[in-house]
Amino acid sequence: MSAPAIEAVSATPALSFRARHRLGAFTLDLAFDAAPGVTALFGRSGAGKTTAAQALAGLLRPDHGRIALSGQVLFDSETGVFLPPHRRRIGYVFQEGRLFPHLSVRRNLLFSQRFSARRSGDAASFERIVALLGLAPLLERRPGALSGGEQQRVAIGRALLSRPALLVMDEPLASLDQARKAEILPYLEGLRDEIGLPILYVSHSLEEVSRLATTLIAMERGRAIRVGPAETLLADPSLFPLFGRREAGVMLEGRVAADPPDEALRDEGLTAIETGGGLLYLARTDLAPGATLRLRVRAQDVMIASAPVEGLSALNQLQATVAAIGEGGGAMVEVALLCGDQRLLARITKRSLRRLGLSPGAPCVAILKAAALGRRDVQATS
Amino acid sequence: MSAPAIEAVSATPALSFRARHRLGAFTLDLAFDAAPGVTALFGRSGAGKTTAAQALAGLLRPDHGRIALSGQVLFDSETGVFLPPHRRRIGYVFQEGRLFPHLSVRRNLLFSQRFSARRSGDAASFERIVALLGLAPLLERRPGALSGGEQQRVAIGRALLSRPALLVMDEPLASLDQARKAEILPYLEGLRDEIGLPILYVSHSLEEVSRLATTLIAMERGRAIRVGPAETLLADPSLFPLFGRREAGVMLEGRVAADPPDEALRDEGLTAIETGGGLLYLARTDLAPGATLRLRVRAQDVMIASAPVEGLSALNQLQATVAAIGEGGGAMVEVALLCGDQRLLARITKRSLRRLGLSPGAPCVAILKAAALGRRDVQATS
Amino acid sequence: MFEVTPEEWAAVRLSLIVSATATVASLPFGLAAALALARGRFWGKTLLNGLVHLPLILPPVVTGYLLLLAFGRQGPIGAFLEAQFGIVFAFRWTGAALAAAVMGFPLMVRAIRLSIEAVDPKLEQAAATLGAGRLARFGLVTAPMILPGLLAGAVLCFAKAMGEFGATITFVSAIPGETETLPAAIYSLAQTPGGDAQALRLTLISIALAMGALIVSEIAARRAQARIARR
Amino acid sequence: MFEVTPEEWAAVRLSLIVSATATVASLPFGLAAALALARGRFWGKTLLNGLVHLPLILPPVVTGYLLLLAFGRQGPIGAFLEAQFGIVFAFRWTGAALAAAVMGFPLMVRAIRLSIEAVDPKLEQAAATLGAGRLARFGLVTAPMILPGLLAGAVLCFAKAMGEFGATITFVSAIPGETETLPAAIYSLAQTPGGDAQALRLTLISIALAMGALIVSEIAARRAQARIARR
Amino acid sequence: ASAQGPLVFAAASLKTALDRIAAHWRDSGRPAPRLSYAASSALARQIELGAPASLFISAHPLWTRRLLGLGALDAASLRSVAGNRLALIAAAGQAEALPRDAAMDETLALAAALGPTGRLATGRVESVPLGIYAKEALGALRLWDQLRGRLAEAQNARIALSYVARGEAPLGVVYATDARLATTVRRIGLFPRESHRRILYPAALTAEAAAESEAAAFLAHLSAPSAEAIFAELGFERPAAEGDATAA
Ligand SMILES: Nc1ncnc2c1ncn2[C@@H]1O[C@H](COP(=O)(O)OP(=O)(O)OP(=O)(O)O)[C@@H](O)[C@H]1O
Ligand SMILES: Nc1ncnc2c1ncn2[C@@H]1O[C@H](COP(=O)(O)OP(=O)(O)OP(=O)(O)O)[C@@H](O)[C@H]1O
Ligand SMILES: [Mg+2]
Ligand SMILES: [Mg+2]
Repeated sequence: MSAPAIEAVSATPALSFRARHRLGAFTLDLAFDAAPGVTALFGRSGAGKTTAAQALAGLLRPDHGRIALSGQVLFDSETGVFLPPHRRRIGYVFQEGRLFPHLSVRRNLLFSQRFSARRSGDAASFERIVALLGLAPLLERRPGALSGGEQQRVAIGRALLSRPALLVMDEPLASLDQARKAEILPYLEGLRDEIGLPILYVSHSLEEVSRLATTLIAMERGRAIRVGPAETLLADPSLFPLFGRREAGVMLEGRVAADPPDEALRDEGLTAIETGGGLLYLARTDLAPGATLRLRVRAQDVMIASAPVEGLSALNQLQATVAAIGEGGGAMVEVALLCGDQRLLARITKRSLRRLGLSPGAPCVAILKAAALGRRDVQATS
Repeated sequence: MSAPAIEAVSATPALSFRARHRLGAFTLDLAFDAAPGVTALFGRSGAGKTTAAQALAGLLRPDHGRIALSGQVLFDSETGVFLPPHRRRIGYVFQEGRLFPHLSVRRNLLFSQRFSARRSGDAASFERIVALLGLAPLLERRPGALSGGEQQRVAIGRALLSRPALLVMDEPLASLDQARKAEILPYLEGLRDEIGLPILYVSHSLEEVSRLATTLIAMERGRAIRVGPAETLLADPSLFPLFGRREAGVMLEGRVAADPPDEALRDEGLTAIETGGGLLYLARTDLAPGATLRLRVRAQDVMIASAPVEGLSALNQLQATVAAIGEGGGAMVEVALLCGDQRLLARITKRSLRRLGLSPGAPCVAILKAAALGRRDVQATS
Repeated sequence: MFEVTPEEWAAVRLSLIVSATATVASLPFGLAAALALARGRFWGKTLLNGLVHLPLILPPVVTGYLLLLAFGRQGPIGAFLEAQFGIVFAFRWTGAALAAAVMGFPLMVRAIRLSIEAVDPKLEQAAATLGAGRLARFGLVTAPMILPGLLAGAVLCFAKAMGEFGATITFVSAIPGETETLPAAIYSLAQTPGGDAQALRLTLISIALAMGALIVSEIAARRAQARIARR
Repeated sequence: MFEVTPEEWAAVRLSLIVSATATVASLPFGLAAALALARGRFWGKTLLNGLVHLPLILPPVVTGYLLLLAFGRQGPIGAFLEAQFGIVFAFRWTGAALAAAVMGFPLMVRAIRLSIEAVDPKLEQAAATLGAGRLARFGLVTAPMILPGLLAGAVLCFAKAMGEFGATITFVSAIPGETETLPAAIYSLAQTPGGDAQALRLTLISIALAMGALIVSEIAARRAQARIARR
Repeated sequence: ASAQGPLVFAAASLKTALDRIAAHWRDSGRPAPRLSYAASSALARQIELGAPASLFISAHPLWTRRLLGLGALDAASLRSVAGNRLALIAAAGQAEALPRDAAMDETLALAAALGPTGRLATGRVESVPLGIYAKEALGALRLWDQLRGRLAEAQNARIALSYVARGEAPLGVVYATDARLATTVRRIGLFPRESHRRILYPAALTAEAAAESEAAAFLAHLSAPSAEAIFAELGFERPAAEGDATAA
């Protein structure tokens, strides 16, 4: 089995996955260990994400391999172990709803209740999830009479309410509107951070992945081309073509400043973050002082100045030195900066590069707007 | 019927749609006239987009209303006219693939060929579309054995090959990867601009909508809350909540400078665009001199400086004056700028607003990065 | 012409009891057979399939005779059942029910089987991921989905039972009040000159009854269908 | 014991011809009826439904007698057909085919109907948006999807035809070489002292034939099923 | 079809005999008749509704009489081709109480011999010829009352016989001709001739075929010595010469 170089993953993997399976001309040949948290499968259409997810859930029995979830072996072609899907306690949000047409939305949501008290969602969480997904008006309806997005929401709720040991979500938010996504994503973060529920997350949206993923698996033609911690891979230029240049960037580690540099800050709805590279200002105030967090900074949101700039609306200006200058055709170049111990990526025109006379080692100032650091780019760590 | 104030739409609407229809508790009550080009239905899940699309295609017969496509009446509850779907020549990409399970991908794609020579796609366009959608390796397969995205692509191809008089696309790209979207969107633009094929486009992605839409219809609970030219509505702050703040912005009209201001430009892969507000630089060279185009500028990509800034990697600096300052809570504020005859929106922190001492009428400089003006933000007009 | 003799009433009552019993009693077996044929992968599946269809292929008289050989007092199965459980088919209404059930079996199985084959296995997969085991999946997903098929199978079996005659009369003869079902009565009337009018009357009665069952089943089926209808 | 007399061969050949004819000839009608019952919304639908089931409900003898009354030389329909098109059913093999078709009709219709009801109307909608009219939609989408049901219906009808006897012998008697089908021959043999061995032989033959048909249909059905199978 | 012989509708219970006679007839160089066997009732109705039959041979005068009344048969040609007797039989090892060749009179303790659950097999007493004769005979011997409700009425003589042969019914009243053939049954005795109407197999040309020489010839042949020999060999009786074929 082709196990790609696996970059530093926590000692005891929450999920250890090795599977080879042929489907006609396609062959899934995937091996990875995932840290606790959200493992994102990322790859182009037809890469094998759903196939992998189904192998994990036991909906498909691989020709070869071994799958273990936090110690328990779910499948092993050697020993012939194959735990049937209904004993795996893996909740699955299917790419296509797969709701039960003969049951009302309510009964769809409560379907799993019948099976073992431990799994059944209690009233509280039922109300909570119905509210989260805006299903209240739909409870007595039949899936056949729901809109695409409504069906998707019911499917999500059904899986969440089954109180799974692991959650598989196959493009769960694809057909939902921005506002709804903005409501659901924090909830998923909650599952990840508070309950510590492991999630296998399939998505084409780098926004979702970069926000949720702990481990990222980049797939291509059934194989993992890269497996590793999300922040590492998301900052890896060699993967930018897969992500789309727009989203390329780095993750900054930081902590909310205990004592704000100036008192006006809070009133103006800003929070100061101490990073290895200096202070950054976020346009939000709901972060507890001292809390550590990860900031996603897109290369294209970073500007470079030769010296600190006065009278500019961009608040965040960090002293930096040019670490490296990427090459490649086109008008743009990625410039790697070092702000203290933090790497930053900036995407600028070659013209600016020339004008500013930037070269490795040269001191400069990295400028980024608070506006560019949206809510979705910030995630709490612990 | 509640016909909302319809903002300046071309005299002879390509599509005139008025329909009222009850579905259980939901009532579609939609009326709009659409200019030729792409009409985008935008709205939250359950707003009634699919219902409206089905009414247009004749898959659903509204209780009341009148639907006419470039003069021809498709439906009129008064006169009892109801043109059956197969006579409307409306290609439909369904939210869920709806491929024919018993036919190979090839036969799915060529299904429409049987019906009237005029509709059938000729070999050339078949090859073209198969290539565009990357279906070549799938042609002999059955839909049941395709991945979600592959099915979606086949569904798109099938509709395109039916040579429709109008194309309805219901979240066609939802389950596709960025790269694939980036390939398909230009093709759709081509249909819109070269062939002039009218398209009713349903999507939750403001990226797609802002790029394709000529007319935009914002829906809520079965009604149109706004109908109008895309550029107008996309720049309308009152709709930002619907779009999501990140995407808020304006459209800039411009034309490719006939004689580049400096000869180095091309070599550096840049193109100068003349806008009402001055020169802008784009990181691409494939635009014909003199070509007119529309540029989408996100408010959060625009910075404000009190004076022109030297030694900054941001190339585009436009002289402007503050037109208006938005209010509302939070740390951020939208500032409307006037660059010549062009409106621009900037999203900055209140702190910067104070620091720069900006007030209506105050002169300033609008700064935006070339990197922020991605390919997807530029569209040719004619 | 519409006064009905006690004997006739007896026949009507008997036919109803026999048909109902045959239908209800054979449903579980029909369901099992249909499941095996639709989903099963086992040796001798073809054989089972053939066996199920046999009563259709054989002339009813032959079926009846074979039943007599097997389930008669002297027949291996019949003797066994009588010895072990005191169940007797020969010349009893139970025998008539058995014959009717056997004759209706192929129809019932096929109807159920068709609807099982129409169920999307993906739904059972979904149920599995929600913790539903084999049985739960069947009971909560498959069964409700195939309800229309079950009803169709039941009504076919019932109708067949109401009309069955060849096998029944051969197996358990036609003992008034015990095994003389409506069709048997009709047949014997049709065999006697001048019995036509009476035969016609009984025929109409049996038609009326079967139609009633039919309509009920249709309504039930429409309900079930509506519940699982896609938008 | 396995030499087969010419008369027996005649009966075998006849039964095959009759059954095949009955099946093929009734398919279009069965399909039409199934469509009407599954999709149609018209007055008297219940009536049609009842009519279709009638041969199941009536004792075959009665069905045969009604056929004799309607399609006999002197029967209204029979006389008309003979006068207009020179088609004669009475005491011809065509009559046997008619009887078999009528008896098999309810089974065929139900099978087809069930599979029609299982077809997702959304697919026909999709076909419509691609320019397919009513007919094209049926031919290119519905028909292929219900192929398994059509096959099931056909095989049920064929099997039934191979076994049908009551209605046939009542309608067209049992004229050797003309209307004496296998089951009729078996019946009369079963009636004659010492005819059992021969009856058994013929029974085995008819079973073998029907099984053959069954297996063929199963294979075809599996193919068709596989083609429309969801992943 | 000239090559073909006449179409004969005959009661199924005559199959063995008629097949042999027809074969003999063919061997004698005459066009072989086509014999269609079914229940007398079915055949009669078909003739009534214009079946192209030339000759009708019934198992019981009932239907013959009806057809005569309708003028569907040629009365002049009516004759009985054979006669038969009723036999009381017992299943092997059952109803031992009844000795072989017991006196066939009211002393027969049939009900007792049947035991608590046993039944007496015969044809359906309302419609099947065998049953009709049996009811008369049992009535005449005043055994009917004790047997009412203890019968197993089959839809034809053969099945009645097989009930006893299979031991499903301890006793049976069947045709003597059938009783002879069943090896596994014990014949207790023949019912007295006078206990029931004579069992005759009436034959007659159909009205259309009245002038048909081949049919008439075959009908005549049925009474020819060669035919009578076959009937006799199978246990049938010579019919009364006089033509009371349908006598009440
Ligand atoms: N039954 C099958 N027979 C043959 N090939 C199959 C079968 N099922 C899936 N495949 C192929 O396997 C590949 C992976 O399928 P899969 O559904 O895992 O892709 P995916 O990564 O989920 O894509 P998407 O993002 O479009 O859902 C696809 O190319 C598909 O065509
Ligand atoms: N048959 C029906 N009976 C009752 N309500 C229905 C029926 N069909 C649709 N609806 C309701 O109509 C509303 C609009 O449905 P529609 O599919 O048009 O939404 P949509 O805008 O396409 O949403 P999405 O973006 O999720 O696809 C939904 O709230 C849905 O619940
Ligand atoms: Mg997938
Ligand atoms: Mg929709």
